[in-house]
This record gives sequence, C-alpha cells and structure tokens, in this order.
Amino acid sequence: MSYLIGLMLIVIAFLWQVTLEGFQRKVTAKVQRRVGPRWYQTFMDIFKAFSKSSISHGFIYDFGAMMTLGGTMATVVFLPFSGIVAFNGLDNFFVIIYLLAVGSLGMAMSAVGSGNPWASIGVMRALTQMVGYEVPFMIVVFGMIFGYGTSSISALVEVQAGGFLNWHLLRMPLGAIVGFISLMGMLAKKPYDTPIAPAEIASGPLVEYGGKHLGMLMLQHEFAVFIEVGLFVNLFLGGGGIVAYLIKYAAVYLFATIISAVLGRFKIEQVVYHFYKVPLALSLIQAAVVIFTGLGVEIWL
Amino acid sequence: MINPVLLIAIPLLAAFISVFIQKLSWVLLFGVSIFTAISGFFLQKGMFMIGGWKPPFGINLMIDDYSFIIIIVINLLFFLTLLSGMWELKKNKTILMVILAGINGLVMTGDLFNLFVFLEIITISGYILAASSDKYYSVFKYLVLGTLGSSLYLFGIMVLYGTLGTLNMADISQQFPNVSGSVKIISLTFVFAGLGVEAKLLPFNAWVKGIYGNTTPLTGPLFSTVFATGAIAVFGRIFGQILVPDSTLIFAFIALGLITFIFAETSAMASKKLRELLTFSSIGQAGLIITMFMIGGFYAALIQLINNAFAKTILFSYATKAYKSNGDDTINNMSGLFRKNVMMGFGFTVATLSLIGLPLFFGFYAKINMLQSAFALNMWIPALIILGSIIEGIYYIRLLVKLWNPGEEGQESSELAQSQFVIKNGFSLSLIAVLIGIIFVVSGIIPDFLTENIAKAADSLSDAATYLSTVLGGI
Amino acid sequence: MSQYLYIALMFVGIYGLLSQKNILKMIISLNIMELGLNLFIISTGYIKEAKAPIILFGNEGNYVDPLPQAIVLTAIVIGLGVTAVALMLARNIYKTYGTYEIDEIRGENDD
Amino acid sequence: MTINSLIAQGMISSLLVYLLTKLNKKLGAFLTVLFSGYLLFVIFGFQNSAGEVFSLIHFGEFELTFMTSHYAWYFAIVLTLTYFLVSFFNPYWMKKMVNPAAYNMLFMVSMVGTVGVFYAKDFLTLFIFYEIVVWSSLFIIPMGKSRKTPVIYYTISSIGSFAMLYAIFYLYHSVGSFDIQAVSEAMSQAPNTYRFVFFTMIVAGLTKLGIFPFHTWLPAAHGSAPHTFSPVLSGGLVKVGGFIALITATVIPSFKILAGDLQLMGVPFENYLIMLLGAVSIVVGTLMAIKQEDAKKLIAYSTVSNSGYIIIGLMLNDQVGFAGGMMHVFNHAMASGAMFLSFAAIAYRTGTTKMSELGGLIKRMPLTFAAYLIAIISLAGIPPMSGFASKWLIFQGLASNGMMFIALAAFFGSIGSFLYVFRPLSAAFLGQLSPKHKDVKEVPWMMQIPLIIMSFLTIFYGIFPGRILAYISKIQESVGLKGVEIEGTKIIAATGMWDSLVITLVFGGGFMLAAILFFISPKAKPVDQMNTYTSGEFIYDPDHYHYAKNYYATFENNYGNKKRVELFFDAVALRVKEFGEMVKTMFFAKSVSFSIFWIMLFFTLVYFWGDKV
Repeated sequence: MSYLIGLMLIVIAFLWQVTLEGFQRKVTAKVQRRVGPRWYQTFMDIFKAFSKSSISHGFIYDFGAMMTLGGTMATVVFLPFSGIVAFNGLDNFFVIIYLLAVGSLGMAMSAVGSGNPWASIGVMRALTQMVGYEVPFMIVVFGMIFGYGTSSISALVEVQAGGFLNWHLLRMPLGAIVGFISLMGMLAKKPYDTPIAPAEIASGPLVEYGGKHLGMLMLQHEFAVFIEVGLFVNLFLGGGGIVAYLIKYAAVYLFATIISAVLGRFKIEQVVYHFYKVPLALSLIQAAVVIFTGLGVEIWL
Repeated sequence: MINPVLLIAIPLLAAFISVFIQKLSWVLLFGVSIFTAISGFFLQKGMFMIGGWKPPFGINLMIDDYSFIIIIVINLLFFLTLLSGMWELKKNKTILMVILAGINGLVMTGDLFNLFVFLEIITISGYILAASSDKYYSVFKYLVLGTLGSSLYLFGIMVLYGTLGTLNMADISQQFPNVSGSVKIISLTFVFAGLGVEAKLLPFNAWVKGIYGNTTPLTGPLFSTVFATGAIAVFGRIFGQILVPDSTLIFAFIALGLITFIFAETSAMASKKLRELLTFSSIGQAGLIITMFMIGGFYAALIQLINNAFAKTILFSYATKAYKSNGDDTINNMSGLFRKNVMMGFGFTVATLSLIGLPLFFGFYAKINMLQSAFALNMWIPALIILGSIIEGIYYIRLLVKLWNPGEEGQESSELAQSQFVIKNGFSLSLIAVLIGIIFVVSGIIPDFLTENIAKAADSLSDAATYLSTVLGGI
Repeated sequence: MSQYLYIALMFVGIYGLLSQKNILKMIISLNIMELGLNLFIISTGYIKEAKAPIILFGNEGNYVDPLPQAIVLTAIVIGLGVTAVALMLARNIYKTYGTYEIDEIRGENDD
Repeated sequence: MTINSLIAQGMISSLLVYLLTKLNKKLGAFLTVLFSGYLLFVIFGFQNSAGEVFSLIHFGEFELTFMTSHYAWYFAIVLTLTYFLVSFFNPYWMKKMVNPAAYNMLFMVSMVGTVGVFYAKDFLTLFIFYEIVVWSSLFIIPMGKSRKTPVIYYTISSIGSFAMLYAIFYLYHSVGSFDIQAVSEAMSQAPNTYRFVFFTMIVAGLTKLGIFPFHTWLPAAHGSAPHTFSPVLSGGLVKVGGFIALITATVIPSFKILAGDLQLMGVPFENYLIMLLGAVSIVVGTLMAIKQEDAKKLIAYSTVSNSGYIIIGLMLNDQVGFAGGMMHVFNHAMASGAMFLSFAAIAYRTGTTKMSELGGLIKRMPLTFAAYLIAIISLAGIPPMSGFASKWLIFQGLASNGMMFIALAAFFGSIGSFLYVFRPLSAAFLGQLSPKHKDVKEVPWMMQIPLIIMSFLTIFYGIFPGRILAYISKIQESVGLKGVEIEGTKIIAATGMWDSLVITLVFGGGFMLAAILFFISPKAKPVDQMNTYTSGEFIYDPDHYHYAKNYYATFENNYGNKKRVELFFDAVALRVKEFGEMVKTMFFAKSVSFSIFWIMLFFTLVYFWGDKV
C-alpha cells in the first residue's frame, strides 16, 4: 500500500511541478516583457527529449543518470504531501536531505563521467554551492527538531496546525528567511544559478546531455524542485490540505521565480561567502533563540 | 668466594707486569678483564679491612648488595668495551688495567678519602686515554674541570673531617645527621659539586661534549658506560646513604638533576652528529638517574642505570665505529646504514627503544618504576620526567628512522639512496649488539630475569643500619 | 683563622681559572688552587702548640693530627701527576695549534 | 583458545614471519594473511564472552591480565577485520618494499598489539600494548615516502601516550590499582581526581584519533606511509584512540561521576569541551581535505573529520549518539579502508596517487571504482550505505540535546564530505583517461577480495544496520547506558526513526523506474571519450582536457592556505632546538671559564639560600 501511495506521489509531483514549471517560465517572460512559451511547454520538452536519439559516454554516464532520477524519485516518496505520508514515521528530515544527495551524487558522477571539463566545473560549483545553502538550512531545522523533539516532517507540520499564526514563518521569522534564501540556492535560481550558468560554462553539468539522458535530468530537476519547495512549505508554511498545500507551493515557487527574474548571478566564491555571512548568522541566532529561550516553540501567543 | 681486594690488586699487578712485557700485555688485559667479570659474580660479601686496621680507623672495602651488583655490571661493561674497542687498544693496555683497578676500588671502598684517590686514578688515566683522540684542548678542559671537581670534593670531605674527625663512610653516615647546618651545607654542596663533575651534572659538565663527542671505539663505551656507571653509582652511594641531604637542599639537588635531564635532552635534539647526540643523551640520563637517587627511588635508579649503561655500550660502540670507519658521523649522511648490518641495527634499535622506555624492552620496566617512585614524592617530578622522555624519544626515533630507511624525502624508501658508509671490524660489535638486544627483550618481558638482585641492592642502599652494623660492628 | 686565608688562596686559584685564557697560566692557577687546598687540609689537623706526630722520644704532650698530613702527601702526589699530564697536554696543544692562547685554538668544539 | 595464548602465538609467529620473509618474500606475506585470518577467526569466537579473565605474565611486581568484554570484542573485531582485509595486499607489495621482512613482522606485531589493547583488564596492560602498537606501526611508515613523518607521528603520539601514562600512575598513586574496574569504582567517590585524569588520559585518545589540535600527524603519516599500511593506520589504528576515549569517558562512567559538575547541553562540561574539539576537527579536516592534491592526504584529512564524529558520538554517552559514534567506528574503518585500498590498487598499477596525474580509470579498473564509490557513499553518509546509519544516530543525539554549535560542525562536515570524496572519484576514476595509463589493468584477484568484502559489508550493514546496533546496544547496557532501540530493521530514536530496508527498497524501486524509462527510450550511441563539446576547438591531448588540478580553487579562496597548527608545532620544535643550542653555548662553551662561572654561581646561590637549611 505504502509503495502505491509513493508511486502516486511521484505522479502527482510530476504533473504538478511540470505544469508549474510552464507557468514559471511564463511569469519570468512577463517580468522580462517577453511573450514566453505555453504553459505545457515543459511537458513537450521532456517528451521530446525522451523520443530523440542520443549519445552515451560510457557506463557511468548512463548509470549516473538512472541513479539521479531513481534517487530523487525515492526522495519524493518520503516527503509528506499535504498530510499524505507514504511510510509513516520515516519522513525524517535527515533522511530526506541525504536521500536527495543520492540524486546529486548520481548527476555529478554522470556529468563528470562524460569527460567534459565544463561538466566537472559545473559539478564543482554545484557541490560548493551545496555547502553554502545546506548548512544554514539544517541549523534552522535543527532548532525546530530540538524544540519539538522530533525530526519527522509530518510531526513538524502538525505542530503548526490551527491558523497561519502558528506557522513557522511567523514563529521563527529569521529561520523562514534563511529557509527561503536556502531554497533559492537549492533551486539554483538566480542569483544562485552559478552551477549551470549557461553563458559561462556551457550549462555546466548538462553540457554533454541530449536525448533521453537530458530528459531524465530534466525530470530529476522537476522532482528535486518538488521536494525542495515542498520542504519549505511543510516546514515553514504548515503544509495544509491538498488545495492549501498546492496554493502555498505555487506561491512560494512563483515568488522565488519573480525574485530571480530580476537578479544577476553570483560568482561561486561569492555564493559561499554570502551564505556564510548572513543566512548562517541568522540561522544560528534563530537556533539559539529556539534552544535557549524556547521563543517560537513553548512561548507563543 | 673471591676476596674483593683481588679485584683491585690483580689488575694493578697485571698493569705493573705489562710494562715489562709489552707484547703479551693484551693477554694480560683480557685475562684480567675476564677474571674480574667472572669473579664479580662470586664476590664475597661483607666488610674487608685493609692492613688490619679496624674501621673507622683503617680503610675498608665494603661489599654489600649494592656494590656487588655495581661491580658485576661495571666489570661486564668493561669486558664488552674491550671487545668493542679491541682494535683500538694500542699502547693503552696498561692504563686500561689501572682503570679497571681504580673503578673497582671506587665502587667498593668504604672510605671517603680512598674514594678520592681512586677517583683521581681513573680520571688521570681518563685524561691520558682521552688524549688519544688528538683533541688536546678538550682533554685539557676535562683536566681542569676534573681537577677542580676533585679538589672541591676533597675540600668537602676535609670540612667533614674537621668536624667529625673521621672519613669512614659508615662512621660519617652515623654522625652526619647531628652536625650543624652550616657544615652540612658546605660539605654537601662541595661534595655534590665535586662528584657532579664526574657524574656529568649540568653546570659542572662542560668537559663532556669535547670528550664524549670525540671518542674512539675504545674510549666511547669506556667513558659513557664504565666511567659513568661508576661515577653515578658512587653518587648514589654517597647521597643515598652516607650524606643524606635535608629536605631543602635536596630540593636544589633534585632541581639540578631534572634541569640536567631536560636541558641535555633538548641539546641532544639540536645535535646533528651521532656522537654529540649520544653525549647529550648520556648527560640527560645521568641527570635522570641522579634525580631518582635523590628522591629515594633507588630501585628505579639502579634499573635505569643498568639499562642506560648497557644501551649506551651499543650506541657508543656503533657511533664511534661509524666515525672510525668513515671519518664522519653526521646523521644525515648515515641514512640506511643499518641495512648493511642488520644485527647491529637490531641491537642499536632495541637499545634505543629500551632507553626511551618503550614496552617490550627493559627500559619500560625502569620507566614505570621511576614514575612510581616519583609519584610518591609529588606530581611535578613525574611530569618533568615524562616531558624529558618525550623529547628523548623524538630524537632517538628520528635517528632510528633515518638509519633504517634510506631514501629521499617524498620518494619511496629504496636501497638506491643508501649511505656510502661502511662499518669496519664490526663482528664483535654485532655479537655484543645481538646479545644485549636479546637480553633487553627477554628482561623487558620478564623483568624478574634481571631485577631480583637489583631489588636487594636497592634495599641495601636504603637500609643504612645494616651497612653500619656490617662495617662498625663486624669483625 | 688562617684557614680562611687558605680558602681564599684556593679561590684565587679558581679566579685564575675563571679569568685566564692562557693554558700555562691556567695550569699555574690550578696549582695555586691545589696549594690552597693542601694548606687547608693541613690546617684541619693542626692543634696549637702540639708537636709533630712522630714518636721518637716517648709520647708526652699533644700531637697534631697525622691523618691530614698523610692525606696532603697523597694529594700532593696526585697534584703532581695532574700537573704532569696537564703540561703534556699543553705541549701537545702547542704542537698542534702553535699557541697557548685558548682563543686562538681552532678546530675543536667549534661546530 | 584464550586471549593470552593468542597474544603469545601472535608475538612468536611475528618472529616466524620475519624469518620466513627473509627466506622467501611472498611466503612471509601469505603467512600474514593466514595469521590475521586466524586471529579474526579466534576473536570472532569471543563474541558473547564477557568478564572472562586471562592472566598474561607477571611483570615485575605487577600482573598483566586480560578480560573479555563486549566493547573489547567490537573494537577487536573491527581492527582484526581491517588488518585481515588489508593483508591481502601484502604479497603484491613485497617487491616494492625496502624491508619486507620487517614490514611483515611489524604488521603482525601491531595487529596483535591492538588486540592486547582492547582486551586489557588493567591500565598497565593497556598502555603496554598501546605503546607496542605505536612503535610497531611507527617503523612501517618510513618505508613509504617520508622519513620525517614518522617522527611527527611519534611526537604527537607520545604526547598522548605519556599523558596517559602520567594519568595511569596518578591513578595508581591515588587508587592503588591499575585495574580498570577498580579504578572505575574508586573514581565515583573522587570526582576531582577523575576530572584531572579525564583530561590527561583522553589526550591519548585525541592524539590517536587525530582530533584537533593533534591532527597534524594524520595526513602526514597516513599520506606518506606505504600504500598497504595507510588503510590500517586510517581504518584501524585510529580507532585505538576511540577505544581510549571510550575507556576514559564511558567505561569509567563520566556521565555518572561528573553528574554534579556544570552540565552543558545535557553533558558534563568536560565531555562538552572534548566534543568541541571534535567539532573543530570536523571543520578543519573537511576544509583541509577539500584542497589536497594527493588522494592519500585527502583521505587522511577525511579521517580527521570522521574521528571528530566518533569522538562526538562517544562523548554524548547517551542512548542514540553513543551508538552512532560506536557504529561510526566500524563504518569508517570499512569506508576509509576501502578508499585507501582502492588508491593502493591504483598506485600498484600506475605508481602514483596524485589525482591530477590520473583520470578515467573507471574503464580500466571498474571493480576498484565500484569499491571506491561504495566507500565514499558510506563516508558521505548517504542512505543506502552503512555510513548514514551512524551519522543519522549522531545527528539525532545532537538534536535531542540541542548542541547547535557541534551540530553546525557536524552538518558542515557532512555536506563538505560530498566535496572531498567526490574529487578523487572525479579526478582519478572519471574524466579523461591519460595515454600514460592506456595499458593499465584491473588489480590481481587477490587484491580484489578485500575490496569486494569491504563493499559488501558496507552495503549489508547499510541495509541492516540493526545487526550492528543490536550488539552496540549490548555494549551500552554493559557500561550502564540505555541500549539503542531497534525493531526489526527500524531504528528508533527519541526524535524520530528510520528504516533502512524500506529506504533501500524505495530507492531500488526508484532506480528500477528510472532504468525502465531509460531502456524503453531509444538506444544511445556510444561515442569516444574525446568526442565531446569543445566549443568548436580541436582538442587532442586528454591530459589537458582533464579537469583535476585545483578542483575547488574558488572555494579554497574563501579560507586561504594557512596551516596554523602545523606552523605552531614547527615553531615549538624550533624553539626547543634553539633552546638546546642555547644550552650548548651556555653550558658547553669552548672556554673553561663558563663552566667555572656556573659552578661558582651554584655555590653562591646555595649559600645565599643556605640559611634556610
């Protein structure tokens, strides 16, 4: 049964996120005063990629592609989706973060396996960026885990039930800011799109991809976005019913899009420096507030 | 049972004869040495009057467990030294026999002035032997300091004589606690300084670098083991049993011992030549052992004394042989030398590890005993001992690693980078090295193998009453 | 009180060792020191208005302590030996380095 | 078979191995395989034994005794397993070794020594075997690339071991016994003594584990040791330090004895201080590992970082984090052992471990690649491998205590590990195959065995971590902690649970799904390695087309290149030497006047002071 729910979650994630991706491109276009593609353009891109012939750079190139998609899909299964949890109790924050890393590792391996130095540079940047955004985010969540004594995400959603005043967005505003900045980093949205920077390093990890390999990577990207935005919605906006969840999701995602549409790009060392300057400090303050004063957890309205 | 007087008389007689039959003097020398080495085990214990005068009026020899074990050790060491330096004997055979007589007398004597005489006998012989290295200025320095030291010692005992009217050790040890503070302090410091010159304590030992640093395969082990063991043993006898200092003064002496230990170890760390390194290590060990005697850890001190003596035999023999064969003893030029003679390497390594006090070797037993007796006093002395041991370990390990493994830094170790050095006439040394190495390992695992008699010796040193009754009450 | 004088003499010798840089002068200083010491030793056995400890004409009156005198005899002999060795060394130093001045000796202990 | 006779057999057979290696190099090496297998087999038989006492010898007035216990077995089995697996590499390295006989002998001695350390009943036995391990491993290291690093190793190691010796004798002085059990009982009455002993004794653990500021020997020694010995050093011997920490803080129950002390975040401040050091070493190890050019140095620095996790876990002394720390001992042994072994395999075939000189080896050495991949997944703590289990447990332990600064380091080290473990993968195995290494082959079958076994164990205990944790919970109960809670394949902590079997299945399912998608799509055309997007330029030299040097240069720019601790130690060493030179000139001057001055000064001082006598 759980496995079926998991499969269903994957399908939902696919449909919803790919659709939203289309809207996102539309919104970006509007901001930049272009017309933009149709909302189902992304579906067409993916299907087209899968139907085209492609080249392979060897075993690890193929294997990495499968590993990244497989790992990311597996992660989708564990993320609570508006109260639906495929495996009860296993929606552990650390599990999700680290399972997501399987996808990243697979992609990195596959990309470097192509033998193209641009890909290596892109992977280097992606990993470096990861060090930047993961740590502040994990510190914020660490505070929550201590505050509520649980690292299960659905449990963290439950404590926010009962109106928007209980959302962590308001209970832990600093943490929410950090979470959002980290989310931008996870999504590799501008100004944090350094790893793929098309004009600089020829799309970085994606430089060699075409055909079904590219299709799989696009899919992986969509699933990863679903997880990352979903994490933010669950942790800071209190999850909610299906409709509420999807609205929150769309709002967060489009908000990030709008911000990124008007920004430039950081250099990679600036990314790390930036993350370790403001968000890390904020996250430490937030965690300290939660751990030492209980403000936001025990002391609240 | 052998009368201890023979240990002094026979070498002296042989020395006298050897002057007339130069050609056969090596037979005499080895004969005498083998005789003393063996007869050390069968020495009759007790007190022996010389010339029929009863102590405290006459001179007496005293063989208690302490001098018994020291005699055995010293005569064995002397024999090993001869083996190691048998190509270097040349014209020194007569002097060596005199030294043997002197050092035996030094350890056995029961009279402070007699001790001075024996001390002078061996130091004068020492000057002559050391002069064979052609470093005359260093020997001159040794002579000046040695003479100064023995003069100070003589002054010290004469102050005692002036107060107590006796020079017999047993008599003095009985009366010493009752003398007034100022006499105590004057005599103690002068005797301490005088013996400190020979025992290589820090401010008094400027001669050591020039002498030990320029030794030959004969004088190296002779000075560093036979002389050093004798001097330190006498030091232990006098300050452990005869002239026991009071608490404040003993603090100064302990401090001096520890300063010697740590300062010398740091100097050794800064040394680039093998003999110089070993020199400073010897000084350090002397400081350590004297500290142990001062704090009353006789057992530990004796174990470490023996450990150090046998280890240094190999180390100095090897270092001096290396210098003799190649005209150089810079450590950096010796890389991979042990690969050419594994047996010497084995002995050297075991001796070194034992000296550092690593387990599986005899030195570890010494170290735990030292710590145990140091902790009985306070917490700082063991800490300083440990600090010194760390430094000592570092430079010895650096040495061993260098000597075992040829190779450029950053490259895999290989035979290609091996030193051009060779060791000539190394057979006897290999033999000694393996023998001592095996003894160190066996006694490192089963220390009782060696320590049974040492424990008795330590007891006899701390048991002044028996000493008194043997000397004064006996016969 | 004369003992203090002898001790002072001893320290004169030591001062000589401390200040002199000529090998021959150092040997002389050494001898001065030993002289002072020997005098001191004699003085420890001295008893005022006592006779020499030689029993020739019966044993009346006080004798000075004979032991220090014996000791001094030994010490003098030893001192003589030491001086002989020292002079031998001085000779050799001069042969090797061509000088008696410590500061001009090169090649020993300079590393 | 008893422990004491096992030790005796080991010591004797090490001599035998020495002689046989002199006779025939390969024969001796095979004997090390045989004996380490035998040792592993015998030790395995002690799995359920606890409290059995074996007497070794009388050492002077002391008696050396062994006692079996669960924690001893756990550490012993990890170590002997590492030794056994690594020993498969020995026969192939005999030709390259400068002194194979000594290598084999010391290999055996250090192996037997570790068993002695773990099974020691009293501190003296523990110390004896600890030092035997130190010096025996010490003399193997210079057979590799450096003659300086063994000295660094010995220096730092002896700081630790002598501090421990000091503590042992301090205890002996105040308690009158070396026995660990007796000391443990006596300490509960004397927290002040214990506090001092805790800090002095744990230094030995810290130095051996390579915890900041004692981490400098690890990269130096592990990086330059013979290739076959680095896995033992890193995977095995480092854990001896973990054992010392375990003895100091848990077997002597610091959480009970120091309960009256200031408690920081749920643990006594003493433990917290050590945890902070662990946190610093995680950060330092990670940052330094990221910038290494030599794969072995990189792995060595990763060991520094992982030792930080171990010490943090052990110092938590709770139900979850402690279990994580203990399990990390095993995980890291397997992972870093496999990483070092795979680079030993590479060095065997190519003669180098510099990442920039390698590349594309996956085509020539696929099995080595697979072993390395599995090892790094485990080391980075990514789910299906065993490394995740321990990291998860440590994170849970930290979270339930709210130790945010330590968690910061732990998170940073965990994410940072992705960076450094990926780099050798990318630079040595992936990318462009250099023409120099066109003819490289996979290593011989015997060298493949340990790689396969290590990978298998990593995966197996990744899927069924409960198998290890069940034993660890026994250990926890035996030292007075609450055992970690396991239900089937589920592991339950106070702040959450996880089931690695489910995760593996889901991951497998996802992978199958992706594979189906992959294989129903049109087939891809394989192309040559050099046939890539090159911005339209013609590139002909694979060496130049391989991105391997200064991989994270941009990231490194953020923290620079300052080895402050190394510089500090160098400065201390220099000062000691300068001091030695000063002593030489002050006390051993050419002129006699100097020493006469000192002698007179001595008299003057004594007489000024003398009226107090």
